[in-house]
Amino acid sequence: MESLVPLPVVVPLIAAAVLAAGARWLRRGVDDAIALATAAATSVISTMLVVRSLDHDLVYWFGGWTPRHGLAIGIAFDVEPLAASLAALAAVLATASFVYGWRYFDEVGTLYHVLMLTFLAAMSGFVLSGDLFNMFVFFELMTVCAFALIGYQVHSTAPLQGAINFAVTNVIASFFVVTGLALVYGRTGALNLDQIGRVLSGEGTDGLVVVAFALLLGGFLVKAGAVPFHFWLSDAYAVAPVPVCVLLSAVMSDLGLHAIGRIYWPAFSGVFSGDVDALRALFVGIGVLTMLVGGAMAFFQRDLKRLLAFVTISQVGVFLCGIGLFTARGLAGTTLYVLADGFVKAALFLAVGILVYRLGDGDELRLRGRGRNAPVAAVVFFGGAFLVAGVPPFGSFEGWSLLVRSADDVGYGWLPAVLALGSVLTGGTLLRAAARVFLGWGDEADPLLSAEPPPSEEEPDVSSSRISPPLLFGPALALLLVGAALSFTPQLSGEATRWAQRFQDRPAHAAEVLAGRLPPVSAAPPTGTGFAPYGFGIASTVLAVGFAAFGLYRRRLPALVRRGTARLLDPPIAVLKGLHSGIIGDYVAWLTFGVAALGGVVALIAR
Amino acid sequence: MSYLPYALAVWLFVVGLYGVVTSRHLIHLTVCLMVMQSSSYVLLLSIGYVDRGTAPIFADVPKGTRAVDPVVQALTLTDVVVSVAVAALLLAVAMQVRRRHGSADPEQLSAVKG
Amino acid sequence: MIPLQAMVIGLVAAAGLAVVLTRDLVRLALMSSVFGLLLVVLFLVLQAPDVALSELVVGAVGFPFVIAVAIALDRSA
Amino acid sequence: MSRRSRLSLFGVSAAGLTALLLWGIAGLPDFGHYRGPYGYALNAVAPTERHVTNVVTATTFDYRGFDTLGEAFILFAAALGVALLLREERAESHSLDHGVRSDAVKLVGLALLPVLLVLGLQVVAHGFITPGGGFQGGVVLASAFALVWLAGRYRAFRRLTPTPAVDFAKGVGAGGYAVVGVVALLLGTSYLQNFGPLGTAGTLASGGSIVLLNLATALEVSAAFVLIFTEYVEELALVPRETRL
Repeated sequence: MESLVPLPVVVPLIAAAVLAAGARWLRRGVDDAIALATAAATSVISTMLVVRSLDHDLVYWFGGWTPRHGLAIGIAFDVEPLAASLAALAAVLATASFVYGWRYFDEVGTLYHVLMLTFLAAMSGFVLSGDLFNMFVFFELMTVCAFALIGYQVHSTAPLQGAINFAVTNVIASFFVVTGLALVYGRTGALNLDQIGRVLSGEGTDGLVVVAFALLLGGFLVKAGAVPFHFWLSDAYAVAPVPVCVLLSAVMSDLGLHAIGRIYWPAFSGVFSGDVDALRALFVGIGVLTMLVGGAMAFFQRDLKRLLAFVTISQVGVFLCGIGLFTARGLAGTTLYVLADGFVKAALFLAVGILVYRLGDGDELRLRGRGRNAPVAAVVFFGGAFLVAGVPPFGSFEGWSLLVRSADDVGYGWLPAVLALGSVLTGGTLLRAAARVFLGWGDEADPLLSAEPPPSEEEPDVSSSRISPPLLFGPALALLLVGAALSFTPQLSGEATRWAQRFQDRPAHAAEVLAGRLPPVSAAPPTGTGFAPYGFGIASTVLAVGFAAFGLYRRRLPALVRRGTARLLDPPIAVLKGLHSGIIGDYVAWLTFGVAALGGVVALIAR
Repeated sequence: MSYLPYALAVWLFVVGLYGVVTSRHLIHLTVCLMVMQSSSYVLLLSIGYVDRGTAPIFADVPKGTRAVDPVVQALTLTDVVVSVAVAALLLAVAMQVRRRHGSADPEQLSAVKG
Repeated sequence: MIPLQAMVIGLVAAAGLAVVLTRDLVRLALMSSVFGLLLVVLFLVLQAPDVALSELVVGAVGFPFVIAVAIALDRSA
Repeated sequence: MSRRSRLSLFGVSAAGLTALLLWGIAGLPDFGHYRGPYGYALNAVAPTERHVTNVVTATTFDYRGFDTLGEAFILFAAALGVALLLREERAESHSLDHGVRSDAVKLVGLALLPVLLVLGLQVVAHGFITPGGGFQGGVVLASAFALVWLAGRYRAFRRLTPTPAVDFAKGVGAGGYAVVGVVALLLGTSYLQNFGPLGTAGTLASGGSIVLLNLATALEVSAAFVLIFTEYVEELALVPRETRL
């Protein structure tokens, strides 16, 4: 039934409204149950959408306003498996957050549940929408919900600062998006992505197209957290409550990247068809830079949540490279990577949450050795760290294989080696933290790490006796297992590549959306990975272990080596840290710089 | 002359951005964001404007009257609501920061960095 | 374009700059409602009465109210 | 970054951005020469198809009604967010009874109250015929309540707008919008598809589902604004009286 399509948005919204309206009359715990049931139902619906869209897209016109003579006059949802699986990821992680956060937020009553459900609806809508302005509306709804959720701990300054930095940068990002869409509308008189693509593909690239694309790209890259738009991300994720971090880090960042694919293929791929090689260089360039900055900054963190935030940034860089290969395998591989990685990152955040809850702290150095009493958190943290390091054939391995093959296809054979370096940095840093916290290895102090954060104030509102262990540990373990096992789904990479091909075939896609002409069902392309992905995976895992050891025992290296490298590396490290100043004016200046630079480069490309 | 309204949108965008970057007070910063946001209203509405067109309201007008684009107006209405929502939230945070921290100067906030 | 439109555009541009350059909070509240009212006029000459009405109720009623409260709190803290 | 280096980074970038934006707008059609087709298509079909004379309203609540669902929930979430961010163990707030001291102002304020209420309802009700609608009317209604406080009647304001009732109205408004869409689903049509009788264009009974959606929006908007006003006003309770504006 097509009438499933609006439900991933509508069901959580109605539940949110009911909870808000009935807040006074609901018994405690009922709100938890309603929110949990809603998120679970949404997961089921979104998963059903994946299954139903396997062979052709589900195109749904709200209000029944189907296109007239090929002209879209209403808003459409365009459900294809890649998008629907991201919606399902969001819903499943929201479910896990609600389980974990059961009775966690008693102080604010239902407010937390209502905002989380609205946030979930916004993410589903953003990912499924096939209309540029409708995407903007859900973009804003995400921003508003996330803003309030990040600033949740109003009693201290850090969350307020994180919320401000998040809100201001993301609101400016939305101005970029709306200005870009206004330019597009002025040219094409259309808001439906496929309609835009039809008009634009018949024209050359001129100033308007270049600037509009740069603005849209810049706006979505802010949401994704690519360098130099990433500054807000570490500030916000470091201060948000753990269940919120799960949704932010494991889904929202990736949605920004998904949106770039969503606007590029239906709307812009025609007009830029001659410039793909140059655009590929641009995307891969930003991606590698983001990966390196994120990985390096993660290494300098001692606050585990902030560390994970930089891990998120580093991985966004990897994903940006994957999408930026502009191939079906690249897009499919990225999506599979995002899905597996989303579960793993969510599990890692929940593990940090367990530490904070059990030991009252989320600081790597202060926690040294104290994690011995938290075996579940240890299992999740070590497991997650190895998965991030890329141990084959688990977790993101299927996606990784597709990326390796895709890079080869377009003559970027060197790229997988560079991306594996990202896994070494992030996985190694996580292993370092895990070994220090849970095994007590390494030194007690490390001057290289950023200044000591104030004692964590994230205390659940209830006394510890009220949260039962299964609720605390269950979600983290389950997410880790799902994430690790995802790569064993049979035929996944071939199928995903087929979906990506379908999505990237602009004329056929436009005919499907605007005229209802179903494309023929194509066969899945051959997969077969060869040994290379295994080689990269094993190498990155081994090197990550080595990098962790370096992080732990760096100070036992010979003094001469240490002094030499310090003289070489200390200035750039100081500059890099100094750039993450926490001051919103700096961030906005970088935002301006980023969009101007993006526009300049795209202008050169499309000249 | 015929690009003047579009140029106004660019002007408001850049001026507002300047205000945000240099702002020393969160309330001022919020107002500057609203100036930036008004840039998008101006851009959208001027894109949909038609010379000698009437508003897209067809009460008591002869059939076939030329009217401006209703879509951009609907989009702008949504945009206005967004701006109110954002402003209300940002001002709420500004008040909290002032109370907790004693200053609403964003440059004085240094709880997260590095 | 008609001269009226050009004139209103000029006024909005000037008011926008003035708002950004105003650092004193009370004057800021005043300037921002002037800016809002000028936008209302601009929207009217752009044949967008619905948007003008929205901007009027938001820019002239809602927004100044919250700004005034925020400023009152700021001064007292 | 130092303030100076920030300004130089911004200066250079803003110059680039300005140049880009100017290059972008140069590609737009001349001002006053909107080419369509989207808007022209709606102008052509909406009055006959939807029996609504205000095409902006038809667009907002029908052709692009799904955007407005998102919009209603943006306001919904913002009001909740303000409540979340400003939550506080507040002091007894009786000192708030004197927002304004001048009797004349109070009198004018109270005299304006019914005017604003009627005006708000009027704006809400005629949205699909003339400019206005749920959003604009909703704000006017909310400001009518705020006027009660401005006129120095804090307690009356709070009695008129008890928080549970406002919360309820807010949920019902936003949820109602979503539920009207579901009714269409249950009738076997698309989400948010019209199911009411279209009526005669130019009268209050025209528009079908638009009437319901408009009412839901009005309820949502006025409740959200009253909630935001209330939260802000309660904040003032923490302020010593002599420093108030």
